[in-house]
Amino acid sequence: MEEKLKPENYNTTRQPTWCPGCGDFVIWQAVKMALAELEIPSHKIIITYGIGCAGNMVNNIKAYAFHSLHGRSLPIALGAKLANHGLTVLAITGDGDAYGEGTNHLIHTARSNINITHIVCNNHSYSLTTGQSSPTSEKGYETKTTPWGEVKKPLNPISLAISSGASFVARGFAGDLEHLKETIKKAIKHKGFSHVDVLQQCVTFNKVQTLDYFRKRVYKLEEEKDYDAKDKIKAFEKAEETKKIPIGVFYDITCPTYESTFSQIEKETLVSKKVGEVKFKDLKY
Amino acid sequence: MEEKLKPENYNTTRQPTWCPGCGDFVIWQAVKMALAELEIPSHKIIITYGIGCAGNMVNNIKAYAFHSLHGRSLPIALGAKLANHGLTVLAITGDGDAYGEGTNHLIHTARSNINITHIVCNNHSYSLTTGQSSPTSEKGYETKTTPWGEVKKPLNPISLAISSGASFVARGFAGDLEHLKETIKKAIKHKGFSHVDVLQQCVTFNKVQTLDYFRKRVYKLEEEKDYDAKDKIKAFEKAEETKKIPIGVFYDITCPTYESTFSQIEKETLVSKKVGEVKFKDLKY
Amino acid sequence: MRYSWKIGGPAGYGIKSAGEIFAKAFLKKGLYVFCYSEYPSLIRGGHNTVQVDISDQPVRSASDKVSFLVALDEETIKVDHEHLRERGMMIYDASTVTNKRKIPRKHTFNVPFSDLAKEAGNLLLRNTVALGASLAFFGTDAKELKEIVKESFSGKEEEMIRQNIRAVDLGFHYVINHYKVTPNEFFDKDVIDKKHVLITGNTTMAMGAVVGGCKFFASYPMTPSTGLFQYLIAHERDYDMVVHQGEDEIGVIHEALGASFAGARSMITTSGGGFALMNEAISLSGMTEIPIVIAEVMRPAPATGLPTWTDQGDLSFVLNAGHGDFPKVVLAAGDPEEAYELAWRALNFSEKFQIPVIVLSDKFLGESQYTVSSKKLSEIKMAIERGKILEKIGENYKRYENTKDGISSRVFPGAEKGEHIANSDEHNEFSFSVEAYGDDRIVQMDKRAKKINGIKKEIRLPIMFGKKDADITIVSWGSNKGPILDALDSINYSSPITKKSINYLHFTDIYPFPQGAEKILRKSKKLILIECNQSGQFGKLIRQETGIGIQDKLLKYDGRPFWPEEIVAYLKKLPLANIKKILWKKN
Amino acid sequence: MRYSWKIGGPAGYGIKSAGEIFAKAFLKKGLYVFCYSEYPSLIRGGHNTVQVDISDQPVRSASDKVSFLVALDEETIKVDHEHLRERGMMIYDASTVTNKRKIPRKHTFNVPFSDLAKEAGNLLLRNTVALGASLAFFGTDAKELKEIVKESFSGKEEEMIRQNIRAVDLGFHYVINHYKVTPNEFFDKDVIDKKHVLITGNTTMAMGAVVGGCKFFASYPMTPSTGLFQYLIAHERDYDMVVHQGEDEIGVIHEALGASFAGARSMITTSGGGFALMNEAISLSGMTEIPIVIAEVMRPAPATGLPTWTDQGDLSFVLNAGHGDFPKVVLAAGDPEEAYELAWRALNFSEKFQIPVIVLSDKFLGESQYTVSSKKLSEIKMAIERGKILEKIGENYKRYENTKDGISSRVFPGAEKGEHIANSDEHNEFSFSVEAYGDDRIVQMDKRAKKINGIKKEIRLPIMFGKKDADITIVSWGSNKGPILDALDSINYSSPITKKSINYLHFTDIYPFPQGAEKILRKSKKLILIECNQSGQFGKLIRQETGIGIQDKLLKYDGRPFWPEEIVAYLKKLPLANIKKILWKKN
Ligand SMILES: Cc1ncc(C[n+]2csc(CCOP(=O)(O)OP(=O)(O)O)c2C)c(N)n1
Ligand SMILES: Cc1ncc(C[n+]2csc(CCOP(=O)(O)OP(=O)(O)O)c2C)c(N)n1
Ligand code: SF4
Ligand code: SF4
Ligand SMILES: [Mg+2]
Ligand SMILES: [Mg+2]
Repeated sequence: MEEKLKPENYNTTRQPTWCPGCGDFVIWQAVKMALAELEIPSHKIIITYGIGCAGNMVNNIKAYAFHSLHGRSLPIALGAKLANHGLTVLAITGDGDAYGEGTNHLIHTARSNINITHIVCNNHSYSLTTGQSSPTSEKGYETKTTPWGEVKKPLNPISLAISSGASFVARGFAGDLEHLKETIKKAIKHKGFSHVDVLQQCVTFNKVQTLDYFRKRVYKLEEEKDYDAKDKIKAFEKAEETKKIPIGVFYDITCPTYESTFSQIEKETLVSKKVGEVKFKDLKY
Repeated sequence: MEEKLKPENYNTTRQPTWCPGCGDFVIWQAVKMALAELEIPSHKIIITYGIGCAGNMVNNIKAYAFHSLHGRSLPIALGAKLANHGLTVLAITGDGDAYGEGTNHLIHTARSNINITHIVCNNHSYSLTTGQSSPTSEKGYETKTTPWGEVKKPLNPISLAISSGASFVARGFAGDLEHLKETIKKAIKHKGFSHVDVLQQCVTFNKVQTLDYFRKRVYKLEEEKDYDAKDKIKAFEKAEETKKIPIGVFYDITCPTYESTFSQIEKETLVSKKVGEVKFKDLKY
Repeated sequence: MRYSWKIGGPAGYGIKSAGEIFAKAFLKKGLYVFCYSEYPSLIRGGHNTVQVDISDQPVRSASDKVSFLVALDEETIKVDHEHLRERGMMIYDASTVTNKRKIPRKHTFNVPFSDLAKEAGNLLLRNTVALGASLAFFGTDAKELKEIVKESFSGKEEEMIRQNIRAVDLGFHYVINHYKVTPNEFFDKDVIDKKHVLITGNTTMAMGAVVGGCKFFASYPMTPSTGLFQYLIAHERDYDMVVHQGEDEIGVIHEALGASFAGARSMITTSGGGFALMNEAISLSGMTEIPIVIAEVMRPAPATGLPTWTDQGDLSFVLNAGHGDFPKVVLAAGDPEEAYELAWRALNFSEKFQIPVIVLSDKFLGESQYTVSSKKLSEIKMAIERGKILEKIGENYKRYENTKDGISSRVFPGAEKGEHIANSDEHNEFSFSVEAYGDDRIVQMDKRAKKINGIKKEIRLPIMFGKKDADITIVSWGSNKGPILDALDSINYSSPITKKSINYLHFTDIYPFPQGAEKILRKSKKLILIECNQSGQFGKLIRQETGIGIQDKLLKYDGRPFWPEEIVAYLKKLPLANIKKILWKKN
Repeated sequence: MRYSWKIGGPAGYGIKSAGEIFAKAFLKKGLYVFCYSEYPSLIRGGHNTVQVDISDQPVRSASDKVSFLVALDEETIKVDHEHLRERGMMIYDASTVTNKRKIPRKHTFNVPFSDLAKEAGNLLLRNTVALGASLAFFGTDAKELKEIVKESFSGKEEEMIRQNIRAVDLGFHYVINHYKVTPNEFFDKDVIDKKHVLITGNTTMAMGAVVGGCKFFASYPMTPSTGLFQYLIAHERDYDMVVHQGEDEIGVIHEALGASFAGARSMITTSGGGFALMNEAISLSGMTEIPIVIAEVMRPAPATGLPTWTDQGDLSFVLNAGHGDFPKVVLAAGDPEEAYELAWRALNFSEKFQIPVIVLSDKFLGESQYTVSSKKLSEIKMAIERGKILEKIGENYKRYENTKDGISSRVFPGAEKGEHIANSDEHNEFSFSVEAYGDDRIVQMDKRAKKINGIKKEIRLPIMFGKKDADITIVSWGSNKGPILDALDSINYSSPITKKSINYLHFTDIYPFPQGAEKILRKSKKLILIECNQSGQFGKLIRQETGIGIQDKLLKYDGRPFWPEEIVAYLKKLPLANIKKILWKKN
């Protein structure tokens, strides 16, 4: 009899290299717990990563992993899922990856509704490059590249993901492991593109949006009575809240996944097809 | 005494090359009329263009023009405006430029709130490359690259622009020259990033969203009583309407422009500063 | 004997389809045809032409001068009449001409295309009328033409076919009735069998990809590569592949890398500008050792350039694509058969050596229609080589194992115990990220570089056309093959004036530069470089790899392919004094 | 005499700042210093070191072997002890060591950094304690060190300064009290004046850009170019420029092109991966003739590679950047002075010839701190050349006028009658889009290419260090300059065993390849190529341009710069039999 999967089963021989107290530790743990509870063995998982502190997680979760380029984890995940939709495909990125360098991919991957889960470690900072301002940094945020304080409006990842056509949009919080794990589980179980923006402290560079800052503001959408995650406009409304910050599932609807629209992979995955079966005589011209 | 500017003043020696009946003719006319009515002489205007049928307009409007690369007109416009904010800067693009190849720029230019006007000739098609599906093509839309019909959800340009932080978001219609011209005028007058998505027929390739299709569906937000363009949520709500298609200004708020946050160009434009004024002795190190 | 027929008119006049039908009619008659089209980057209006070269000998190029011109509008008269051979004929519709004065008087015949088209039922049939008229002047019958018309419209309304046939007849008989024409038995020669088809390099490259086992294909539309993409997406279900339109070219290449990582044999296509956007990911392919094939169908650059024209100016760029040192392969197709074979070989190269492979083509090859023997195509066969792939994995699988040949075994996601990282960071054998400490960096750099040895063994020598030890050796690559061979055929591989013998050294395998090629080049008595770009980019590669600097160059970069005539003309005026001069003396 | 001091510990231990303070203290004493740091791509932990080389002679490199090692943790002992010279000393904190057995016995001294730091008021001061202790062992005083400490913390709390000073003293006196140290007057030599500063290549390149008249600067953070960007954005108001952080590298280059089009002198910076993303726009700059300067600060590729290390492996890629044929200039800085000058020259090149110009640097040059004479820097002066710009425009302005030198006048938006298109399509002289009809394409291609003639006149010959007709000529470029000069200084420009004379040919102007360089190379008796990349990319360029293939190569690609010792070692074991062999015989 097989033993139940435990979070530790997803550990590798490498220890994380994050700063003590970094929110990435919690996200890491939550992902492993979610995978274990969903009983997905490590060889049945593909995780693509961007470049950044978040991306460095690639060395610490046992799976088929693709450490891609800064901003490029989503198209890799999309291609991988089309090739083998039998596997669970995750993309783990930083806010720089997801909302800076790679936003075009986010938007188009979202609207394709490919069945993958995107987890953004959003520390509102380009941390690995030593803390420059990111697209989610608040106005006024001072960094080495915003010595006079950030002047651009921060992107609203929730609103952006919804308007891009994502069928599942949630916000997690690295200060609440249990809730984060549950949110990630829901995202993975969702059939279609699921987007989870995770509020994460960067203890080294972000002295504004600290763990405490978030703790004081977050509340759970699940505890909101009557909140209907099928109502897009309500979801937009919630996304606009900033004084209090809602966490949980903002939006969750059902629609056909991208891969399901290809009849040729309805019965079998693309990679299970024999290569070289099409012969010259089969060609149309 | 100077004569009043007329739309013809913006003509060049080149005639447009669009198919007879193409909506681009109307957009072209509307832009020229708007500029004339706003009394902006051609040498005080910078217009950047993408690549496509829409981009081909570059040869037909007298101005300082930059025919850029597919999808890249917005960052060029941003740079040009920072260099000389005394000029009126427009970007004219196709839906492929704006919502396909260059969406990352759209999002970040919008949130910077640089004072430029973005006009998207949205024919829901990659027309110049002979009519492939575009990010705004409807589900089911059949083209040479979607022989089985488009399966991805179309992007909603209005909703996307609002959630990206644009301070002015409107929809024009190439079937209503007067309204389009007025909308473009408002957009140019707006201080900040203004985004105008223009519904446009492509008579050659788009046999679904024809002029008639739009005519039957459009209605004007200006005629909607009580519509408040300052209300973001209302704007999102309107953006979601598809049975009837609202045209006009969805969203219009005031906030500081990107260029206004640079104190060094408060009193003079960057290009008017003398090059070579900073000497070795002025350097900090 | 070679006939060149050209039709011109604005976009929207059905120039393209008329040319194709005309070409197919002669193919059906059993003659070699070559169909070359020119069109501007806009959808309506502008000046469009299709030229059909017809011969009883193989023909793989368009002639500079044509023997017969169909002018559907005045612009065609203005632009193309000067390209008529001496005593070449032109037909036109007098009703479309505003300035009658400008109409050349000799060998020029009025055929009322529009009136006859209307008589046939639709003004749009003027192109078809012109086809019938052309055949009459050619002194041959319209039997095959009508068959092709029927085939092309099969599935369409009966009435439409009837109108088209009528248009052919009206055009044909108008000429018979108004002008004196003499029958020409040349067109009954029937020299090639029915297995010959009219096909573009884009299509055969796509076909090669399919039989070569490509399973995942992605692209973003970009002229002139779009034909390749559209062929595959039209048939994805027939071929049991997945074809995906990406959000942009950066997306496209990463989508293909993702699919390849997951185990699908993957390929993409684009042109210069789109390829430029893929450079970072090409380097990623090099580092992660994820196979990918990129078909780069060139057009005149820089920037947007001339989107619908032809050029070979991306070669240097492609050779050096991607930051850093890593092995890659660059191949270039010279004709549809080579496009077919190279797509296949490229896929083998990519998976066997786990590298990025770029196959070069261009608008001329990609969009021109060549006469190709489907039988010959069907005989091009090779194994599908996927390289080292493990299915059963032991303990401690090393994705980047430092093997002798530099190739480490791949494992596809889903297999137990095969978890690893396709790592963009420098890494160790186990695929974990490393820093510069220890020797992992050097081990992996050297491991990747070692693959070049194996690659070089499979790189093919250039093909020599003509006799081995000719006085003059033309060196070229890619789609110049057609015009060069046609030029040499026309002068029997011997220089028109001096009668010096000429051969042609044609490169398909560009990089790594074929090992034995230097020897061949050094043995040549005189080298001539022919390229469709401004700076002689292949010449630069030759010098970089061998030290040999070819002094005599015929370079063209006006957006058009070589015409055989200009190659002949170049050979004529070539200063022959310096034959046998050792060209690399000064190198 | 050269001392090498190195400090190592995890990120977060203040290694970087300690090294910098230490170096500055010796600079203040009037000695040459060079400060080289190694750190991994993560924020905390890992292994970080700073090495300070100190000498009474110019020093522009880090030595392989160090004379003094400060181990703030056990890892440092493990990794760096083997790089101690014979009789080199190490100090460490016994309390941080778990396995005492592994501690080398000789020349190793325990200093309780942590305890003393705590005594000074804060455990984090262990680095400062170590500085004091080092000075004591060096046999010199801490006067300058304390001054530097005060300067570095000026503006911070008084208490903090006091604690730091106390930490220095505690470290210093601990050593004096526990070990026998002898005073060393070497450190009182005071050979350089107070105008010397400690500065990185990133900073001087930024400074050169500022005095060179750069008005618009944009970037997207990417190690190791970020220092250049951050320096400029910190001072944008001081320098009256606009500095912008873009959304991605594609945005960055287009933003700069937009600003340049509007009339602002523009520059950007990035590293290999970001540069890869800019390729399409580089071609756009070539076509539209909009000036742009790109500082590419290299790191080891392919892909993400080793982000915080050094390499010169992007050269071939940069040389061939962008699709199609168009003129560009590639320069490479060898030291901070050159970085300063080349930024300025690059801006001149870009505007005068209306082309893209790439200035190469790397992590070693960009982030190492060199001793630079600010007086010498201030003496580097040249005109700011903006090229042909019209302010008053007549009728029928031709943006792309086909002039003799290929340079057409620019007009900036806002000027009456100057409206035109910066056109990515091929265009005519008036800037309207064209197709291949007529000769506009050729005229414009040739016009753009003509600019190369003017450019070549301004391209500088490589600089020869050492006597002109030496037996051996080292050929290299970029940041290898420092290690090569230090190596040659150490052996008096003569081969250690054979006593053959050696000189060094240093290239700053890479492309177009300097016209007279071939002659110099051919005159050399024996050529040696030294590069920090795997494939000898500059060697490939030399062969492409001259036919000369350099056989003897010293290539390094482990992420580190050359150490002078390894250059000397290479020269020692160089087979000298083949001196005077004509190297290009086989080319
Ligand atoms: C094309 C490219 N541009 C820039 C970089 C440099 N870079 C590495 S990580 C990073 C940003 C990291 O920010 P984020 O994605 O938010 O991750 P974090 O480190 O904050 O977790 C950048 C800009 C890169 N590697 N590639
Ligand atoms: C990088 C790049 N990719 C692809 C193309 C090819 N291309 C030219 S125009 C175009 C799409 C045009 O669509 P759109 O922007 O909607 O303009 P339209 O022609 O419909 O007005 C494409 C894909 C290109 N020029 N550059
Ligand atoms: S720098 Fe910030 S995000 Fe990166 S590991 Fe440290 S705390 Fe985490
Ligand atoms: S193809 Fe469509 S968009 Fe382009 S010019 Fe014709 S009608 Fe207009
Ligand atoms: Mg971040
Ligand atoms: Mg469009």
